[in-house]
Amino acid sequence: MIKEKFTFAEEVKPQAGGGWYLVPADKIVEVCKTLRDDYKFDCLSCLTGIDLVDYFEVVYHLFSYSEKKPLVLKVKLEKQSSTMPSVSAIWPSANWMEREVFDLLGIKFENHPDLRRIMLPEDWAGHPLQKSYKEPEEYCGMSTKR
Amino acid sequence: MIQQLSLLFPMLPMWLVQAIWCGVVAVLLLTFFSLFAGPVSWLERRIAGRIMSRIGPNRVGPQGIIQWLADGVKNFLKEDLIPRDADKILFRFAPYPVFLGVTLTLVTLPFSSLLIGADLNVGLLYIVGAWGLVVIGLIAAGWSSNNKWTLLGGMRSAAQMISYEIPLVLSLLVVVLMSGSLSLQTIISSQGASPVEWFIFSNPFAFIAFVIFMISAVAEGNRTPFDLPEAESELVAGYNTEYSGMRFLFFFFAEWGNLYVIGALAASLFLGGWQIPAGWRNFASAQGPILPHVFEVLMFQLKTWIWVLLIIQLRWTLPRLRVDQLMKVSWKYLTPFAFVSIVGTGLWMVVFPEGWLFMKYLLLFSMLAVIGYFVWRAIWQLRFTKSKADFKLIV
Amino acid sequence: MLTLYKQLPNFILTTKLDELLNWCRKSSVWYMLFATACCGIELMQTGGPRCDWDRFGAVPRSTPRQSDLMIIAGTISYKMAVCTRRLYDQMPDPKYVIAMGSCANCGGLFKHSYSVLKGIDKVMPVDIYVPGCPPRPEALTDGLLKLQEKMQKEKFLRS
Amino acid sequence: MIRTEEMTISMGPQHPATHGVLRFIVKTDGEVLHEVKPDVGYLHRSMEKIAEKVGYISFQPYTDRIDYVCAMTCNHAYAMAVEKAAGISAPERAEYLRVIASELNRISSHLIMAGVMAMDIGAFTPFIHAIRERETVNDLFEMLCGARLTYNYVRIGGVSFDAPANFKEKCVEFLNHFEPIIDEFNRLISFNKIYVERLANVGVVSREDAIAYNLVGPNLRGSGVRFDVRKDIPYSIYPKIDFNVPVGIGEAGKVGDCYDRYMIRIREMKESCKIVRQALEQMPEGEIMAKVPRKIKPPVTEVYSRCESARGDMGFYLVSDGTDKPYRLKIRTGSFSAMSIVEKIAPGLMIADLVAFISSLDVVAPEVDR
Repeated sequence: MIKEKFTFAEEVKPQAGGGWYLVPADKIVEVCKTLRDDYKFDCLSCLTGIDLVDYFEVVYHLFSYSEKKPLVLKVKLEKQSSTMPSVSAIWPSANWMEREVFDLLGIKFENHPDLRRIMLPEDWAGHPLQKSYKEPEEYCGMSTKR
Repeated sequence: MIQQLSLLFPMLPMWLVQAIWCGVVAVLLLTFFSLFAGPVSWLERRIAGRIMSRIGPNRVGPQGIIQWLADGVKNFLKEDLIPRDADKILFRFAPYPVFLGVTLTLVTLPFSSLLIGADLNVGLLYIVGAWGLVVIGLIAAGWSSNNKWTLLGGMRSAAQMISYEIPLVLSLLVVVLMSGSLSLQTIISSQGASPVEWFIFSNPFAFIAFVIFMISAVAEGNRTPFDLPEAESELVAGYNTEYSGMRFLFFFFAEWGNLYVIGALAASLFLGGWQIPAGWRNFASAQGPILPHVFEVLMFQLKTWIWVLLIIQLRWTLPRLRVDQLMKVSWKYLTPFAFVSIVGTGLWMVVFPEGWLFMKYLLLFSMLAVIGYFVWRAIWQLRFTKSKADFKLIV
Repeated sequence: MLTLYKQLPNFILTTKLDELLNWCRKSSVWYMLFATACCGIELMQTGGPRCDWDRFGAVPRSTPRQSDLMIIAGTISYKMAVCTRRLYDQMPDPKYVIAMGSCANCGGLFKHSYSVLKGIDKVMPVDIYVPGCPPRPEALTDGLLKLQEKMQKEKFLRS
Repeated sequence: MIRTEEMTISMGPQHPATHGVLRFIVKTDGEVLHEVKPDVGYLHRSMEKIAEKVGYISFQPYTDRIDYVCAMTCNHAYAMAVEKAAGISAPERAEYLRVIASELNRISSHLIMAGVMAMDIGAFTPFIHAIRERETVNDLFEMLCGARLTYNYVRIGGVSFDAPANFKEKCVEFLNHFEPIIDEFNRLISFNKIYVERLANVGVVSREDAIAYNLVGPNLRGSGVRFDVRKDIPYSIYPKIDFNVPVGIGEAGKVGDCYDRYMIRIREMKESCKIVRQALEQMPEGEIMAKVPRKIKPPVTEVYSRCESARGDMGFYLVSDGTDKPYRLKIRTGSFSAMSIVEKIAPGLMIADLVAFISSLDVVAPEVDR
């Protein structure tokens, strides 16, 4: 169904596991809004990012409570810009999840109401879930080695 | 008493004798007070332990009975900490009004027909006034600590104690109405030894007044259904969050001292105080002059301790009210009912100047029925818990 | 009498008094209601019916001002370590620390983690280490008894 | 002229009512809250990065620590995710043991919740009673796997130990003992007038909010949504077992208030007893561990597996790149989203209500931060 509606969405079906739709970053808000309003995907159960060395992937796990059906969306994101629109206006639950992705992976979300670090202290350097992350020697005078 | 003393020491001036006498009484009362507050804190922990199927302190002394002593000494040895940003003078001052407010009430508590610090003719008024000092200390503690939790605790205690003072005083007025006096000894002497002669059973409105008195007294003492000022899960420790060591101990003392004051007031105002049956009195008087007083003291303690234990049990059973509910209870229920009971008692005294024996017995038996149900239920629950809760898994 | 007193070694009096005071202190260890992670549940169980720390006179206090003992129950992240040190500073002397569980001892399982402090002794002095992940309530109780032994041996007056 | 001023209070990280190390930056006018900003991350232990470092099998013990109050279901959820990715299927007896362990742990977790809830409302005794019952559940777990809190019992491909010989009798004995205890607990606190008044109509989460904020598990059902992963996306042996899913009906106030969320947990304990009884009855003999290679290397794939933990739908999103270490493991937990709704619901409540609201959401700090 999503295939007919959004011609730009690319359906990916790997050999094992479920498939997903690849959506361009600038279209994600539009797609999500339609999915929520017309296809009853009323819940964003998981939003996360993956650092694939060359690029980021942002993964949306949607769920429809009325039809009890999941749907996976993915967005490819270039490392240079690493900025994409936020869906927190569509699902409020995205607010914290996007903050977490920003905190741990460094992906910036535009139009996010409150994009701050959530897990790590404000003065933390770097985004630890990036594959290139190196642990600092000390934090606030506390050595990180044992 | 003072006259006799000045006869004993004729060389001393009158004012010095009076001062010495006051000092002796004060020391006696304070000793009694601390000897009550300490062990009762141990007792409370043991009772709490029993209620929670734990044991409670039992390592310090036989069955842990001097636990309170260790607690006291330890707190005495702790660093006396005053937060940097606190209002230092007020911070140091705050525990004393709390302590004083509770101890001053002891002066007019009649332990027997003779044992009383001072039988003031405005005794009841004095007690209410002295008790009011507590709230000053609590607000001062809350304000001076310069901590938002303590501030909230202090404000809560102010709101709570001032609003509960009203139903408390109104319910006391019922007693004043019936006895025609503010002096505690007169109030007790106008009651009798047998339960039907107590004020609590004299008419239904007095009974209501007693219930109101108990509820608002528990609220005045900051005990659990109303322990909002120090609500542990909400305000960390409320007004005493920043207090440590000895200063904290003063609050600690006052809390348990309050318990005794509540019990003693309930016993003397509504339950006949130290009155003992005439038969006992005759028997005791035949043995000597001391024994009647011993009996009286024991009777008074018995009545007091029943309420102390009841309040302890309440604390470990009930959850806490919210602030608005607390205010609602006071202003919407207790205060109007207290007025009703005053008017009702007045009318009752006009209609039945000699009292109505049937109603007295009816109230007595309904009270006994409530107590009986309580005991039965407690026993039932104990049996249930024994059969079901003593579950042992041998692994 | 005075000569007899002078003949006595001059530390006897303070030693006896020390013992008494130490006995009082050790019999009333109030610990702070503070738990960070998994060990917190075992700490609750320790206060529960089976172990019942109340027997030893140890009761939880929710404010650091009134507590003598801080039990670091669980993992301390760097973000938390700053607050933990502050809590420690808020406690009045004499104060003690029990590091409960591997995380508080040395980082434990989370030695691979980028955000976990590898041992609470990096930010505050620790008196008793209780190993385990998490330690059983019995082990923690043993820790308390060891702490009491330590308190009893201290020279409180002469320090 | 009386002028009131907003007061900013930092509630936590060490506060008796914040269940570990949550922190709320609270703006209040007296007792009434104007704004509540949860500040989490005080227990961020970087589980997801650790998973990338230690590999599939070694990560199993860490799953205990994600949600230590209900560790079995975390074990189970992770094992399910890896099994799904690697194409392993656990033997039937192992599945039964997993379900028994999970449900017993659900009981102990809900006991903690109910007890802590009562403690936050001001009654200390029910908490200790709950702890007492939890000890007996812990004894059962000790029989099963030797641990009391962090079990590491459910492994990839099965369970680590078979049930001892007298486990079934002990378990039934426990259930016979425990079911009346729930009633006793209810008599003690659940139907207490003050308790009901404190919880009813407080922190009402509407059905729409609950879904939009992605509340899961008992919190979602408290708002009247009949959704349980065990029923609606069945896994393990749950399809073979008959049980009910309690849903909030607003018995004391509005649907979705704190009391509803509390009572759902009480009812779920009874349902869990039912499930354990049935599972014990049906449990077959046989193997407890499938053939699992020493180094699990799932093919290049990604799975998202969901499991009903005590705090609701627990999701493991696993991306594998064909090596023995996960490329990315995202742990989606119920408490994380439950915390995010505090900001929405809390304004207008009182401080005492906030405490009740947080504990009714049953938030466990490490599950928020991971």
